[in-house]
Amino acid sequence: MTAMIAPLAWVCPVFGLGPLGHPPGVSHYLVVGAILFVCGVVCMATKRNALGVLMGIELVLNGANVNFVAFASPWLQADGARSIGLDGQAIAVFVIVLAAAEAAVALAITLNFYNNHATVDVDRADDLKG
Amino acid sequence: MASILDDDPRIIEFDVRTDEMLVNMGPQHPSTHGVLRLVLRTDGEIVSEVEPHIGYLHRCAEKIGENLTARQWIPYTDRMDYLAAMNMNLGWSLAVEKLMKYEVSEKARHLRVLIAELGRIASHLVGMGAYGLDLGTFSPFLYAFREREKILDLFEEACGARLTYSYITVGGLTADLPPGWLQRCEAFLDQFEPVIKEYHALLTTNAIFVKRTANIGVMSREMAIDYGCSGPVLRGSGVDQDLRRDGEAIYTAMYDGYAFEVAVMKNGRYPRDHEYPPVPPDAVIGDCWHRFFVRMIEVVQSMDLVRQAIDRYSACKGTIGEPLKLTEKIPAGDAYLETECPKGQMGFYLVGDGTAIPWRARARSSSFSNLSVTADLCRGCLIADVPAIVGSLDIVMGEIDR
Amino acid sequence: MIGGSVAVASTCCLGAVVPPLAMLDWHAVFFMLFAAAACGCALAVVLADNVVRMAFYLVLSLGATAGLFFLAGAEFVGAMQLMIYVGGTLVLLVFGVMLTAQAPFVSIKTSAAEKAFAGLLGGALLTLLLVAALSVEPWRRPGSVGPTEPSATPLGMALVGVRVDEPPAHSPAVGRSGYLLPFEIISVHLLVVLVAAAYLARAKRRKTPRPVEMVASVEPPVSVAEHAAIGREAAVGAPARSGSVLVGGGS
Amino acid sequence: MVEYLIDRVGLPGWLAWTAAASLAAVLILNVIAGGALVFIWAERKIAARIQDRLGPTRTGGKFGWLQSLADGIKLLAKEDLMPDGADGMLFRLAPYVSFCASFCAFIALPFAFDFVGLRLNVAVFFVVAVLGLEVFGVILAGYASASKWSLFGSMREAAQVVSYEVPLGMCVVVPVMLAGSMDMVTIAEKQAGWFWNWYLFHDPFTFVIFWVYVTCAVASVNRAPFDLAEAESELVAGFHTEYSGLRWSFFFMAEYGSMFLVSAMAAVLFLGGWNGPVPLATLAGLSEGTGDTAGYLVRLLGMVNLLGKATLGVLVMMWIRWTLPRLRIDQVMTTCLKYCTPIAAVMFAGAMLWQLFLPGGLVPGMRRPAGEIREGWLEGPGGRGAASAATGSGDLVLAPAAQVRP
Repeated sequence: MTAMIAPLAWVCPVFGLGPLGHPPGVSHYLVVGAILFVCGVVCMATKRNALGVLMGIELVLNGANVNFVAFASPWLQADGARSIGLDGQAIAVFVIVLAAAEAAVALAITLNFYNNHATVDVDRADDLKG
Repeated sequence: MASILDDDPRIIEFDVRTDEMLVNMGPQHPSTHGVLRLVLRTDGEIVSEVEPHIGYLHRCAEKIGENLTARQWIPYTDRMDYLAAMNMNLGWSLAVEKLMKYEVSEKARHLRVLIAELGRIASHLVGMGAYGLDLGTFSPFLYAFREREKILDLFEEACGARLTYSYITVGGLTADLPPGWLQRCEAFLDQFEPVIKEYHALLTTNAIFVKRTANIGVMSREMAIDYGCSGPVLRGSGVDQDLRRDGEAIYTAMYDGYAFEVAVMKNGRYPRDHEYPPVPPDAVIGDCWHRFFVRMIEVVQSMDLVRQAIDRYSACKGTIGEPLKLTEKIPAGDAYLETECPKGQMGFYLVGDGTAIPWRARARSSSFSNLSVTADLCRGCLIADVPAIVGSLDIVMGEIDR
Repeated sequence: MIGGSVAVASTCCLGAVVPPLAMLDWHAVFFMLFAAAACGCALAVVLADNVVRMAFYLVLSLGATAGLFFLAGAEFVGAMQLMIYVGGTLVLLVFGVMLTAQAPFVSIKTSAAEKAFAGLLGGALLTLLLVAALSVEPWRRPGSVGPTEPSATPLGMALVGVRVDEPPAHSPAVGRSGYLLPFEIISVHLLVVLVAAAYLARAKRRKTPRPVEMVASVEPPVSVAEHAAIGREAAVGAPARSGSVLVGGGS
Repeated sequence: MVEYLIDRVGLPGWLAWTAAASLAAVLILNVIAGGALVFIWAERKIAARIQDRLGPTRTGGKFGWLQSLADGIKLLAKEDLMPDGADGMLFRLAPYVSFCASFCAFIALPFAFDFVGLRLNVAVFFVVAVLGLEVFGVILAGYASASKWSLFGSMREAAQVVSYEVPLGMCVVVPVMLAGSMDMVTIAEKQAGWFWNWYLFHDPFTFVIFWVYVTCAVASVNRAPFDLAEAESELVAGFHTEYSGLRWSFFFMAEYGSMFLVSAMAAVLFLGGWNGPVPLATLAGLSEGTGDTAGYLVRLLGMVNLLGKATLGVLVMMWIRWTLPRLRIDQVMTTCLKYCTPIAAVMFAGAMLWQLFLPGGLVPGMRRPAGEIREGWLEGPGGRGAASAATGSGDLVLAPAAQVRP
């Protein structure tokens, strides 16, 4: 249950300086990552514009990246805990590069779709429906 | 329109579907030389269709000409090609004189040549400088205006005005030159001659300038003739025509005894009367570069003509004579005369009915015909080429719309 | 970053009067700043309808995330995020937006029911993730290790196959540790994408006329003449071929 | 400086930090804002002189030196117009996006030894990356203006800047490779001594690539002959056609900021940074590394050096602008893809081979031998890393100068 109350103390400035008084830890980054991830998922689910869906994917990847970097950072860990070190940063780099490639391919698909259907509304991409 | 475009090999299609855009270039646009309006149909940067729209500067000059005496209309001709008003004055005066079969004195004739050629230099300086502006370089424009100012100073001394002179008039000129004018004019020519090298360095032979103008807006000889182009635009396409040599007798008589070569590429070479920079290998006859180059050559030739005119004028004894009265009656009949103005062949037509006021006064504008090629030249070019092509035609809206 | 420096400047003045500000942890302040920007803009991406605005919010969100990376000591990743993600990928995305930015598609509305359902789902997912993120004690409490000067060198060495951040005992032979293979794979992958992008953007000669009905479905074609007539009192016809025109069409 | 404030002045630590940080922030801000004012005035005077004019002569007494300020006041007082069809929010924000991007890059730019807002380990990469963000403001401005000319301008800028980032990146990598570090302070340090230590004269390849860099830099900051995004003879004013007043001046300041930035970067990467052509300080027996007054003065001299070089670069850009016509968009892309990129790639390979086989240069003894130890991680526990570990966390964002080096 403490896990549920902890965010309250974390965001609420009523408790003295609140979060501003001490340096952030991995959890803080994980929260940001989670919010970005969820925003991305919701974005993918609700947007009907193909490019909106693409932006959702970027957000999801970015949320994951925040987590990788947070786990990789030696500063954010509690004493004694071992960070994943370089692995996290390297994976983040790979994710960024792959996201660039993914965006290019997805854009190509979108533009082709637009050429063939004269729309970018993904709900109308139902040619293969049985 | 669609059928033309389909066959045009210059029109290419991209896999990405893009939509055409209609863009208004002008009438308030920095590079359309006044209030010209071009409607561009573009596909990205590629222009598929250009349509010029004119009429924004229409002032009913021709109708007014039917309510004024022939000499009273002179100031209205000033406002046609306001960059070369002297040549406009000359055109109308000669047309009226042709109808009246009037001949001006020898001294006035040489003074007219002197003034008209100075006016040609002044006009080409604007054309040259503004063309640099169209291509995105500002400094040559101001250099050109620096020199033009000196010509305007000379004109101001001669007639009191700097833009709309009404100096050349029916029956001669309104006044003779003030004392010392010829020396100042020669001083200007001596100063101006070496400066032309700078223009060649900044524009004519500049690598970027050549890249922007060579092989752009190529107009074939036939096309230039078909459209009725004239002046440097026609000669830039390799047509050997200059009314100062090929015109009607009353006009060519003015240039009797003057030595000049027509600035046109004949047998692959331009006249060799002066040092000119070589033609770049990229340039094709009839492209923007050649149109520009013809103007540059004409500036040098006009300087020669001015020098010759100064000699002849000072050799003449007597006075330039008096111009005709403002209310001089015009005989019945009609006359049409084209003269070689800086922008091209400017024609004036008048019908007299025995009174002092012409029954009809009309003008045939060279810029109008020159402008009409834009639609053909600009098809399939890039947006940046549109100012390059329109600028190389060197049009003046005052003359087109009148 | 600009926000950062301005914030420093303004809190400097405040700090003189309000003693508790002395206790501020700047790291935390900037973290909060960037975290708020990242999350707020991500939320705005979800809520915005206009696709260009979505792209703009996404830029801000990713830029703020790059700031977070800098704060975490991953400077190289942060700079890379700015360069590739924000500077490259998103420009590409904006290009896509503009290429397809027909008025009807700029904002495609989603039905309220879908939104509510997605929000519910997202809320559940968020709760799950937050519980997971905050339930591990060592994650919540940063250690006493101060920031060391970050360096991109170990990462660079790792990408070419040498691990310098680990004791030699853990790393196998040079070239077989690190990320040499993924690095090469991703290089080839990028090359393929580059070729594909060039293929996509290639120009070809027009062979078949464009299907008219598709163009029509997007935007009714407006002729030049029609367009020209708008806003003009007297439309002057374009000059036709005028071999020897005496009287101009403009008069 | 923080130590100075704590030890001599007796300020509490947090206040010392804040004061030092805000001082750095104010300095950087003023370099950009003041620099933009001076450069705008200089551009007007230079353009005027090139064109046989006088330029501003009256405002502020002699030479019209207050002209930019007067212009600024005029811009402040101007009516703020926005087209009807514009996307209000994006239209308002776009200039600030441009300006912020230009501003941000200055954080990592060293003005002299230790005079750097934030000594980043990846400074070169960071500056290039942030500079590329400026294009976003332009794209947004073009889109949000609801004007076709603006859209044309912004699309041109996007295509151009994104393309030129490729050769620019390659040019920038060469000094990075020679110095073995992306830290701009380190890169400049490695060029200390006489001017032949500058990377411009390191080998023929770097000499060539410097000129490629100049071309790409001019293109990436949209100056003539590559100023297609605002080509006034074609696109009216390009992406800022619809802007007026203060918002427009933000674009202007961003442009001048970027110009100064790429020039300063050229100075740091190729022209020895703050090291003058003649090592005056070293000859006089002074060292910039010491914390005393003499060392401080040497650094100030270095700053003058760097600012001078960067200003020279900006002036050259102005000279180019008022001389050359503008290229066409396809020619701009051709220059990038067919000339700059291959040349940069070949020169990069050449510089690499040179560094491999002739690290000492052609004349033995002239150049300091290239250091074997490139980075702190090999220096051992007594190295740089240990010393800076003791500092607080605040130096992450704006580390005052003295803090970074032991």
